[in-house]
Amino acid sequence: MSDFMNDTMIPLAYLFAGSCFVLSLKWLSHPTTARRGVRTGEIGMLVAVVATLFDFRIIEFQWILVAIVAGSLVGLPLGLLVPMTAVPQRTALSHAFGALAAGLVGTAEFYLSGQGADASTMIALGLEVVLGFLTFTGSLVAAGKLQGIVRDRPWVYRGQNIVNLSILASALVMVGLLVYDASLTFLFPIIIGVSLVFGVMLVIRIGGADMPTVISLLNSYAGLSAAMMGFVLNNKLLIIAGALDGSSGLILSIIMCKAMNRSFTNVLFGGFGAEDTTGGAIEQRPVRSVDPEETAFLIDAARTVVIVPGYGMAAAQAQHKVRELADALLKRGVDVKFAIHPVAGRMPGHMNVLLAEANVPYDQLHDLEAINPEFPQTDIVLVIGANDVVNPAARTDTASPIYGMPILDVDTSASIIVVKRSMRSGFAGVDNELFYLQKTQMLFGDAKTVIGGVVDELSKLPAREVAAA
Amino acid sequence: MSDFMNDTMIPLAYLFAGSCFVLSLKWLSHPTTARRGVRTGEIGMLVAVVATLFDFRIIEFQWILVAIVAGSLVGLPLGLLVPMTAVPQRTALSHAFGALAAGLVGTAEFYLSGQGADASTMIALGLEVVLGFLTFTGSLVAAGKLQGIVRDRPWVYRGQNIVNLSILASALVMVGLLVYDASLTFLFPIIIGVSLVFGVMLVIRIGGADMPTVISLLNSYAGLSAAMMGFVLNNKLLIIAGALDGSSGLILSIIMCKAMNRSFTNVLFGGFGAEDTTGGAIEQRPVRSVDPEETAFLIDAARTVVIVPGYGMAAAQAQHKVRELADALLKRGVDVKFAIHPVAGRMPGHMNVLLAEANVPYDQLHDLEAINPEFPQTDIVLVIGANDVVNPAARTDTASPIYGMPILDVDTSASIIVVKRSMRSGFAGVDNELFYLQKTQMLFGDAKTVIGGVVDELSKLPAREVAAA
Amino acid sequence: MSDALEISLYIFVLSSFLGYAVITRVPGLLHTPLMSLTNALSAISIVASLIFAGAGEATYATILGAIAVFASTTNIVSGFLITDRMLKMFRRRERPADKPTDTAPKGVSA
Amino acid sequence: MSDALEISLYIFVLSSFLGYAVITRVPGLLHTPLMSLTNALSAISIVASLIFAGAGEATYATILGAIAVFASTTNIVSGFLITDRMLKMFRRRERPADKPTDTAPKGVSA
Ligand SMILES: NC(=O)c1ccc[n+]([C@@H]2O[C@H](COP(=O)([O-])OP(=O)(O)OC[C@H]3O[C@@H](n4cnc5c(N)ncnc54)[C@H](OP(=O)(O)O)[C@@H]3O)[C@@H](O)[C@H]2O)c1
Ligand SMILES: NC(=O)c1ccc[n+]([C@@H]2O[C@H](COP(=O)([O-])OP(=O)(O)OC[C@H]3O[C@@H](n4cnc5c(N)ncnc54)[C@H](OP(=O)(O)O)[C@@H]3O)[C@@H](O)[C@H]2O)c1
Repeated sequence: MSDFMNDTMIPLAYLFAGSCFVLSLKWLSHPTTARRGVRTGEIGMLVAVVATLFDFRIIEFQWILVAIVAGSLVGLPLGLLVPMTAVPQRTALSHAFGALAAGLVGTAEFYLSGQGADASTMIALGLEVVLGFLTFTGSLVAAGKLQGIVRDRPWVYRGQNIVNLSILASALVMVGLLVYDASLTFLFPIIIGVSLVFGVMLVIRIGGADMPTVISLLNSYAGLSAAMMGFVLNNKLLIIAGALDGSSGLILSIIMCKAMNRSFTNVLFGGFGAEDTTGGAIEQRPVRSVDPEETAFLIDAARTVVIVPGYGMAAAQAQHKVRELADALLKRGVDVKFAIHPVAGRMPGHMNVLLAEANVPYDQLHDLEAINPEFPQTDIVLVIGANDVVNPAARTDTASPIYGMPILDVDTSASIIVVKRSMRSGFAGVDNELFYLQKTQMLFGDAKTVIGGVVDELSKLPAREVAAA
Repeated sequence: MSDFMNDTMIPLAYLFAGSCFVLSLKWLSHPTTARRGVRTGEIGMLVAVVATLFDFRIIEFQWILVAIVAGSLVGLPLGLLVPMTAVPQRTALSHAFGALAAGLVGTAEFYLSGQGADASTMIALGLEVVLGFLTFTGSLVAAGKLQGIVRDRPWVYRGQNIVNLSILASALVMVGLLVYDASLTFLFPIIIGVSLVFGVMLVIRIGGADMPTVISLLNSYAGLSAAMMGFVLNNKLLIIAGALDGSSGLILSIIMCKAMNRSFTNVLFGGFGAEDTTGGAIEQRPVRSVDPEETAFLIDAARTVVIVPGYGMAAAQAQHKVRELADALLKRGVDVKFAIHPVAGRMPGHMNVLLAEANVPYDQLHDLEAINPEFPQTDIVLVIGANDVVNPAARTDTASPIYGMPILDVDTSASIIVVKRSMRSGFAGVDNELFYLQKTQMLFGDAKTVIGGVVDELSKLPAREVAAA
Repeated sequence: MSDALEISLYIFVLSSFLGYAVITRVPGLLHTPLMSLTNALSAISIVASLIFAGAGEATYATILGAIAVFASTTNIVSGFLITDRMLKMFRRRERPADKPTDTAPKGVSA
Repeated sequence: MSDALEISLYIFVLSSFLGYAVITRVPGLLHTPLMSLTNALSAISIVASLIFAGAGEATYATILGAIAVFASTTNIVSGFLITDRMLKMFRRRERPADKPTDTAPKGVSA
């Protein structure tokens, strides 16, 4: 029986689980099937865990029980209470957990049966441990930066890259030595320590606004580390899940880099965004500014309005007010669309989640390719806390750090209203010509407050005879 | 050396080949990358074959050499000289070859080491052989029917399905017995024989027009059989390639069944299309008919013309004339589009290949979803040898055998000209109300001849001042 | 090359291709849920941790395993929960969407 | 379940998913080339036939193997050749295609 369980049932259960994971991600390809995807993933996970509990090697359950209960107790609040705006931190944190698990298992494996291991296994084990522990500390720092616990500005000094790279190199060299002679066990703790340090070093030097890219990268490390664990333990399910996770992280970071027109090396070693919190010096050039009341008049008179949300909307938690505004306008017969830039905000899909949370139907959200051709026919573009993603310099100014980054061509529309608190620059730390255009007006203030104001003003206006939306 | 070759190089070469195959199919997802896909597949194949030649088990090469030379001599003409219209036959033939190879290898394996085999291996072996040999004869019959060697009309008698199924069952039972007791070797030749017979029985009873579906199905069988070979020989590359091939065949047949609104069982056991060569009795109801000259006048006067090619164009080899017609019209300022129904012709993508052969750029070809909304704005639809795919009964007549099959809504256009030789029905053997509409005119004759006529008439017409295409 | 390694390589390569194929199909709209879902899924490493935590081979192994189980469980629970929470929020507009395809004439398809 | 079987199952399942993922992305335009390409690829079974044809274990095995090599070679050669022949024929129009996207105003993107 137990034999049959271990030789047949468990492998089949794992295969089933692996298939569930693939389907789970496949169904995430559309909002209407996405939740089924989650269910499927849960089922796969459940089956795999239950099957494992029948593994003959498991003889005592008390620690398992304790760990699972404790884990659930921590996981529940993390899953249910974390606000949408804190999702980036949570993601970073869970990478830390996942990577830690991989690192610890690797450690246990090394001391238990590291001596017998052949070269390839030892290499996999080494990679698992190094990736695991560096991702652990790295993700913690990233989470800290996003949460504002660790200071946001990158911590940079000359020759830093050399230092970091040599730290990493030393870790890999030691792994090499272990492959050569597994009895050099004293090296193992050092490898762990060095990896932990490197994780901190790697992330501490990166600007807060680059965290999303870093997180995705750490995501793929975590996945890779889990896959390596699979190599060490010959566990195919781990390899499958790890590879899926790894490729996901990699693809997301590539998408982000593309959308920011940056290279990995630039993100990791560029110390980019060193300026972003300092921001560009307050501009002295004149700008035309409006107040919520005027804004209400203007947009109420428009036929077509496109709203461009950015990081500022997230920072101000203004999404609900923005939704109210959109609804009010729709009711008044104005055709309202949202234009979502792939890297608007601080996380891929950031704006989509926030607006979805505020009950904006996702078919009102249009991506860059879809919306750019429409700006020329747009009467008013309302830019809410977005800056870099609407900066024409990306098209025109070859000198600009964001040159070549695909942007929303709001400057091709009839007129623009920009909501932000000051003339300060965005994450890229570059000035934005858009604000000085004749057809641009600035609506200064905290996004939530001013948009709220605009909504109130709108409600005061007399109902206009409704044009076809 | 030879060890290293066999333990490391060959597995790596196979893994490389497998990856090449995946990429090869991935790149087939767009015409611009498709040829790169072919190259990649070729590289993978080459690497795998060369690596295999280093396998230590291979000690004599003369037979290999003979076989490869002979194979190439047969393959070259099959690849270079076969006309596009004969592609379906060629495909069927190559399935036969592939399946034969699988069956023979399975046979050799059985007699060499069948005794030692465990249950699962024996099952895989059995499936490999049964699928291999039934696909072999089945594909040969299919090829014969498509080539017109074997008579096209399905060969049906009462209780046929019971007979066929029991033949298949008997084969599987014998496999079961072998799993139970491998020493019953005398069963093996019987299994082969029965499988060969079943292949014939299965396909002989299916109408010629259903062959494409059958071919795709046999395609997936061939793939499955190759995958089973991989199971037997623990060859992962075979499993990968087999699975890719199998899923491809399966998906294509599903697409075809969907597009024909038929079920597998209906295709395999329905004896559908029994009528098609007999065709519906010649209709006595009046139709309005035109000659090439009038047709030339009419389409020359039109602003927008949509050409709907069907099996008849393929049968008449009229694609080049059709291209000439389209070019002439484009030159004269008429906006010409092609509407391609997923199952127009006798093979998925049939029309696309023929028109591509005739140098029609593929961005002039529009599929069902894309073109249907445009028919209401179309002045003239020119239906060339198509019938079922434009039969409104599929939308309206719940009684019709093709009811529910998605069709090209040509009847929503301003006027229709149908090119065919008679009032005979198409593959589905159902009458077509379209031909009797007030706005429909019939242009009787062989597609190649009459379209040629229309082109000549067009050239005689005075140049019209060109409207914007 | 050991069989084990060979097999692992095959699984890894195939899964990576598969990952690429399915994940490139996830629209930007769902990239945040994607992150949290893959997160939860990769916590499958719990199946390895369980063995160490329950094998009772050596105290340190048990402890390390238990911590790993704890960490993975947190990810599983929170990951699935928050993903579902996000997805619950994505909804279509009630009134017919104004997508180009829908505004274009449809023909008289029954 | 023997290890060999387990591994084969994993490879098979993963490859099938992969097949589904890549093949559903092939447009109807290319379904005929798809058929002939998968044809050529599945002729990889030649690597098994080669062993039988060259191992010199038993005459019948050699003969069967050789025939199998012959059959597979035919498929490889003809399959790749005809696929490429077809694909060579697919070409875009020289003059700018009149796709909806192209006719739609593009904004002043540099
Ligand atoms: N989404 C991603 O995955 C991702 C990843 C990495 C990097 N990034 C980068 O992040 C940037 C995103 O561009 P973005 O345009 O969305 O944001 P942004 O360029 O960072 O600009 C945000 C603007 O919002 C304003 N703002 C901040 N708090 C506000 C508040 N409470 N109320 C109103 N306005 C407020 C700020 O101006 P004031 O200070 O004057 O108010 C700032 O100029 C891009 O450079 C992108 O490359 C994104
Ligand atoms: N494409 C696939 O993969 C596939 C697979 C399986 C089944 N099918 C079936 O095949 C059918 C395809 O529909 P279809 O509309 O393309 O073809 P169809 O319905 O079979 O009609 C073809 C028409 O072309 C005419 N024709 C034949 N030879 C001709 C010639 N030399 N010159 C002019 N006209 C000629 C015939 O009428 P006359 O005899 O009066 O000339 C016939 O009515 C569908 O029913 C589909 O379900 C397709």
